[in-house]
Amino acid sequence: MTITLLFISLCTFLAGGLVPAFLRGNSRFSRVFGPVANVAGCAVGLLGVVLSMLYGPAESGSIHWGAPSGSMAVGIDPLSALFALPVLVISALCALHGCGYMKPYAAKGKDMSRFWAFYNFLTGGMLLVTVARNALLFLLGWEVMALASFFLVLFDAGREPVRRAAWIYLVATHLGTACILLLFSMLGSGGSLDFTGLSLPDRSWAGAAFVLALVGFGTKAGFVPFHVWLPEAHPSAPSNVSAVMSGVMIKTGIYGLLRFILFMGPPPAWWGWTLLGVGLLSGVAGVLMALSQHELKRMLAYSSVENIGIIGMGLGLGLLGISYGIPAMAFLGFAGAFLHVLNHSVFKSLLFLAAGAIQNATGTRELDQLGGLLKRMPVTGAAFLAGSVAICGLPPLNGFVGELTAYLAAFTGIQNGAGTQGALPGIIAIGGLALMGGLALACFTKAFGIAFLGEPRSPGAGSARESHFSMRFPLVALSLLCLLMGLGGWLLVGLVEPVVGMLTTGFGFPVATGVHASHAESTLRYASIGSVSVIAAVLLLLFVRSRLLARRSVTTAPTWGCGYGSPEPSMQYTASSFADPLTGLFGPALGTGRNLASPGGLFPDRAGFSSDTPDACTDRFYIPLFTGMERLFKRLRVIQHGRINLYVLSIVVALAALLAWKLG
Amino acid sequence: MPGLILFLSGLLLAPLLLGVTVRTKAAFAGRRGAPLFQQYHDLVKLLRRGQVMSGTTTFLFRVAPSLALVVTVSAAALVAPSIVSPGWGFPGDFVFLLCLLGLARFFTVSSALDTGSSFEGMGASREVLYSALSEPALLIGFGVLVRVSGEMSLGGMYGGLGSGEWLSAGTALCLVAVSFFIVLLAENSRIPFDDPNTHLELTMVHEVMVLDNSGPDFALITYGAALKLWVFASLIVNLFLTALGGSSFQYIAWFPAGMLLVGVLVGTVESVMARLSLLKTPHLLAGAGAISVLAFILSTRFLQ
Amino acid sequence: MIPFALLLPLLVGLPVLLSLASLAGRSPAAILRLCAVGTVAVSLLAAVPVAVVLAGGEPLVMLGDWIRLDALSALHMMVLCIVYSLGALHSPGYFADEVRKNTLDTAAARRYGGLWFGSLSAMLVVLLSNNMGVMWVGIEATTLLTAFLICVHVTPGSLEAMWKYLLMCSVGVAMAFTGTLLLSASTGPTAVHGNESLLWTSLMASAGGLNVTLVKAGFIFMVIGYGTKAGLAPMHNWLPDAHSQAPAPVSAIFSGFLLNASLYCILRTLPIVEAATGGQGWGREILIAAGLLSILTAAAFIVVQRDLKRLLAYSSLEHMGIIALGAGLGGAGAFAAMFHMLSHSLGKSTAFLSAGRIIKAYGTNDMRRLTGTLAASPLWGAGLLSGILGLVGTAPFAIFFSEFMILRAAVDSGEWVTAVLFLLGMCIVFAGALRFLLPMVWKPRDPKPVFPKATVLEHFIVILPLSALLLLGVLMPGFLTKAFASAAAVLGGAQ
Amino acid sequence: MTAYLDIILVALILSDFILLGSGRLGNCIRIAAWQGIMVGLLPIATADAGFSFRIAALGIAVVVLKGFVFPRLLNRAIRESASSREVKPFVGYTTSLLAGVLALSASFWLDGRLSFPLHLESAIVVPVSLSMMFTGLFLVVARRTAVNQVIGYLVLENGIYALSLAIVRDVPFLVELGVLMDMFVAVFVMGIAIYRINMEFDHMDSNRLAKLRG
Repeated sequence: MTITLLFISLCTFLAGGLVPAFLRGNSRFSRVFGPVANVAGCAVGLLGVVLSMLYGPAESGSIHWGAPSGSMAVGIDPLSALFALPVLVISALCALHGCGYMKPYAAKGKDMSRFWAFYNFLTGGMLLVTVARNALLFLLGWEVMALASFFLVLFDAGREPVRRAAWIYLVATHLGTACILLLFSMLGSGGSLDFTGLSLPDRSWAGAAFVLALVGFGTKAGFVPFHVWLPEAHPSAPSNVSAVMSGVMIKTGIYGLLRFILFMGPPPAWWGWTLLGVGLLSGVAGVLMALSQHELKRMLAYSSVENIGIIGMGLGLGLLGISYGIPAMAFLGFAGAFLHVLNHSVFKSLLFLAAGAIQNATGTRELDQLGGLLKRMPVTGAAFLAGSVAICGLPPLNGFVGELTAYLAAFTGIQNGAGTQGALPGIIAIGGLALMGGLALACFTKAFGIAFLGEPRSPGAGSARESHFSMRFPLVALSLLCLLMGLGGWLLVGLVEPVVGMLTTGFGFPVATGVHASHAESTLRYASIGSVSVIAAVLLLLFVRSRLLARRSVTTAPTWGCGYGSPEPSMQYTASSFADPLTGLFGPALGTGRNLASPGGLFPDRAGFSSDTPDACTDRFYIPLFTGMERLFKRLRVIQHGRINLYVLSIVVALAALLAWKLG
Repeated sequence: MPGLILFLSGLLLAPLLLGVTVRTKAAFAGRRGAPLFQQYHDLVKLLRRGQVMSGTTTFLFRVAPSLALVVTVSAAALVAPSIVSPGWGFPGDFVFLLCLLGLARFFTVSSALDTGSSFEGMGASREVLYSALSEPALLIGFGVLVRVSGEMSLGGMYGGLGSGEWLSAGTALCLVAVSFFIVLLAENSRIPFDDPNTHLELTMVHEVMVLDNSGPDFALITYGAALKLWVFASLIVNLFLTALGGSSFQYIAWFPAGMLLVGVLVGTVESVMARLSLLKTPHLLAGAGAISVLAFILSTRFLQ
Repeated sequence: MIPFALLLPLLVGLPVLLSLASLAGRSPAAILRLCAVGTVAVSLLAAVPVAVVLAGGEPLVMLGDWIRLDALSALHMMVLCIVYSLGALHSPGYFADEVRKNTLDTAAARRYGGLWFGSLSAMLVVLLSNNMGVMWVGIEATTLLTAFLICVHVTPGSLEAMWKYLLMCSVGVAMAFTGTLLLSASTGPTAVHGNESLLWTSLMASAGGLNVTLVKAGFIFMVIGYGTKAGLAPMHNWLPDAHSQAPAPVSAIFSGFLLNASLYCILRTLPIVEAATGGQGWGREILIAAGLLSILTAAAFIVVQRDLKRLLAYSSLEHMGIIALGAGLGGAGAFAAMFHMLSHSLGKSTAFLSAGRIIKAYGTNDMRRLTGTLAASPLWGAGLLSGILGLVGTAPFAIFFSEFMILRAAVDSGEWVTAVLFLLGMCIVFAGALRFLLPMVWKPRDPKPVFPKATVLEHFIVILPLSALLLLGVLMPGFLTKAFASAAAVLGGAQ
Repeated sequence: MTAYLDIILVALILSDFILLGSGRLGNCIRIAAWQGIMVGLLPIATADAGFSFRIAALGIAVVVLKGFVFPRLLNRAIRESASSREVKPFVGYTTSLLAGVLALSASFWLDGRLSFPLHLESAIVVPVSLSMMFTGLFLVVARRTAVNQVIGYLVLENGIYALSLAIVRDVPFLVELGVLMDMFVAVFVMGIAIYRINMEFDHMDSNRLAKLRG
């Protein structure tokens, strides 16, 4: 039943992709059919996923498929279900958002059939990735997902930065795929590519296989230093696509990593350390880069890098828990990572959708052009506020749940670890998480404060209007989801518990998940009680305050300008100036370019400050690498010099060399 | 029950602690200083007034003071009883506590940005800078306590520490206390991080964020700030009280003395130090983090 | 049992007749139409024996072992027919404006038609002959017959390219003949009849008793010789010149099959060499090395390439390398090589044909100036885009899967360095080719160049091969799996 | 018959040297023609087992083709050329000769290594044919003029032909014919190509045909 539902869902996405593909550019039919097919496919798939969560895993077994070594084997187990769940929910909501969000594009005569075709392929590809039980089928889903998202990024292909972003994205994803191909070749050297037959023929390959998996899947997930495509691709794509890409697509990298390291046997400690380190690096670098960006979607993209880092740290703690034999740390680490996977998909897509709404309403995503939007777009503003609070890991919203669990894992390591074994990773994780938390707070108070509060900094922001219902609905739904998942955090533990059980068993270190889950649940329940009481108390206090003020004079005046008589919106703090102390502190690592126009003279007129932070990884590593390679290849062009005599000579030399090599 | 007493006394006496600090500073300066209960007068005065709101602001500006106060009260509720009731709290409650404080900070900062004032924006910017650096110091410090006590709730942590732990890991615990104290100074806008009595907006941190608040809202903020200092102080005092290893009553008896000491200490620091330049303050906070890490390393050495 | 084998001589004869008919054609348009219809007719005729062999697995033999069609050659013949049909169907449209402007006069069209069918016939001879000598004659004939196809339009560039092609390939193929002689000599004085010593079947049968040194030397000469014509590095220098100067249909057959035909000769010889040297992979090693060198050379040149047709030519070099590599790895790699050959020919001919139209409309080969093709011509732009995406190994196009299989074969045989270098090459090619592709397809351009309205047939000859390329990846039909497997078995030494 | 054989072989080597040292195109074509005739006579000179029609026919075909048809084709190709009839070598004549000597010694060395199963009773037939091949290749590589490269190609083919006589018992008639026909077409096509190049560029310097690169 479950499997049938999954197949129906996949076929719906296929149909939803193929039918618009054969329609004329901007037909009304495809504009309706595309999202309807997507939502329908998601609904059916969701039913399947829920069924599997209720009644246990299901496998289709190997169904013949023409491709060599391929089979149509699909199945759903807790791990698949956990990742398929956000894929379906978020895709459906973002499809709804797209109905309204894409209207300006459609009005400009953009090819909406193409958009919906690729959107459906993207969702279908992601679902296929999570449920495939054959490596070739997995690859098919993986590549369909990559290609569909590539075309979606390219949706506005007339613009040069978009094309550049799409190129970077496709190349990055292809490099990742190359590693995955090699990995699959190793895992499948037994002959079969069905998951049941995957294994490493030799234990000594495990290390290489792990590294390949980390690089291959980490590229998709966006671990530093493979993250460079995220800040390019996410801002370039339409916002609902960025929401899907950032909210759920990058998680397929995490899924792939876990799914395939399960085939590599018990994890040595260095795997956990590596993941922890990569996670820490991604987290800190990601949030710092996010902090120093002033373009909303670019900032959100970097923040995804940070969150993937948190997930990576959770997984690292989990793996170290297994390697060092600390069951509680293993459980809590994995659980924290998985909870964060679920939660991040909700709040990050929420934020991207809100960013899309902002762009539609104001025509810009530059924070320094925005301001005062909360009054003009109250629903979007409230949703963005919810998303920001959630992403900073603050109660009572859902970001807190995963981070708290990850903290618990780290503190458990400190508490129980024998000697320094568990303590060292624990304290590293704690320090990292704390730093990230503080920086994330800085980052999102900046985003929310500069964009939504104060006075508009540009005419576009001043004339913004609240967006269409189809865009508001997903925002409200996702905000509510943030709140519910935050307050009902302990219920989510039940959702990830079987996944952790499956993982730990798979790694040959079965953990009594029930016990640890109940501990985590109790903490989260207390936290929820605390959150609810805080909310109640705040409401009460606000009530008291309003009663108190009811009889007093409450007057409205301009903001106090410290004595300056005629303040203007342009005098407000900007994103650049807000972030400057922190970016200054981490300046050498970030390479922030500061552009300061100091006021001068007796009657200074114009002064300004702005900063711009390019990606250090791109600028200092990838660009030199690629230009270096290009220079080398340009030099190689000399062998195609055009002189036939020497061409013939090269034949002779090749002959002589071959004779010398093989006969000499 | 003793816990409740501690909590309620905290709510009542928090403004007094500020009074102690102010008197200490006055003593150093050779002045008589404001009365110990000046804060209470101020609060009552503010609560009686009406309000002036900036036209730029939104609901955030109205919600933030209440929220910040509620969060601080909950923090007090978590921290205050921990020294006397080892069963108080839940595993990871201190993380929850810090997250709650983060929530309050989010709203305070947002409400500062809500006014659109560049001065308040500046204050907000500094606030997040300090918090980002103080949080690791604080959490790693808690890590040491977890490590040494073997417990993961505030009540359990303080309950799990005794003279034995002080003997074996006293150095580490002292270092934690130092680190906490630095964080206390930063989080509560004391010198050398911030000068609460300055009159130049450009040099303020916390005060500049609430330039536009007035009346009851400002009362809530002022009271909240006092309570926050109380909470942080009690974290430190509780830590040292565990060395006594006595009964709850002993703790309750010694607690006021401890708080007084902290108040005087803060006042002393404020009197003997100048406000650090804004560029240098992050280094001090990073130093606090380093001290925490050092404490942790020591704790792992002591408790193999 | 229907004697399908009787069709085989007919297959060689029919194009010869068509060639003569073309030489007598009245008008350029008529000749080009004859090209299209005739090539399709030959293909349909060829389809019968091909289907019989690929379905039944038994080789067809004719004229006392002189003519033989086994799975390997049948598969190649299938590709040959597809590529030639695509090119021929494309010709009327491609040359339409030249016919109108009379830049392609009747004489030139006659030459074109005659050489087109002549080369088709020669390639069929290569595939059908069981005699390695005749095979060589066929290859040399294709060189000479196709040389003038390059300069249908006489320009300095096309003449230069033609001269390089002619001289390099002649010298190279002369080496191949030396190799054939050495192979023949390796049978030693025992051979009763000279003919035997050149028959592939008898060489295979007596492989164990051959003079190993001579077999080795012969194979080396053949790899260098035929490799020159197949465009393997470092003997590939003529390839980008010829491909870039020839008219698009000719480039398509050059890349789509001319190279394969020559590589086929090497693949033909491989099982003999392997059997003679004891199956230790002595010969396969050479193919692996040549393949890798070709892939990496192509990769380096693709990155810095600015000329669209040269880019496609280097991509052919890369793919010849991949096929050689796959065949060199043997086993699953040989299967993948066969799969790859079909996929590459489908993708490359479509890409060349689309590129040809685009280049014609824009009047330049420079990719920096060929922008916004998709908006200018949805059909040819999409053809170019999908063709190149397919060629650089984007899933779910078939080439992705065949490359994956080759990679698996490399890993399975423990060739780690090979696997990594291969992957590296693939990645460089991918990044390099896409760099120019995106602006070429999407960068807006004003004013849009004018394309003649594409006919229904043209839609078909773009969409059909691309769909096939796509479907081969996702749904390989059973008969093709079997065909690839039996062709790979021939490579592995089955008779 | 071995005596005749050896005389022809030595003559072939000499013709190689003359080609390497010759400076005028017309000369080269003439020498190549003589070499072709000698090569054509080789099978007749060695046919001691039985003088068959087949051998005669082949021999005559080769002599006619290489000795008369090819030179005519090449001469026609250069007749229109206004450019110099000089060979214009990259490598000077003396060095070329030296290279020829080196090629010859290398051939003897290779022959020693490779132990060909011989069908001809001559100790020098394989080295001579190999050295002819090398010389041919050398001419292609070291000469500028297109015609000279064709001559080099012809010498290479001559060498291969001699080698085939030496090591293969009997190449099937059909294959022989095919090879000859290919040779004919090749030279014919090259001739046309040279003619066209001459028309288009006003020179036949293939070294200057280097516009297509990269």
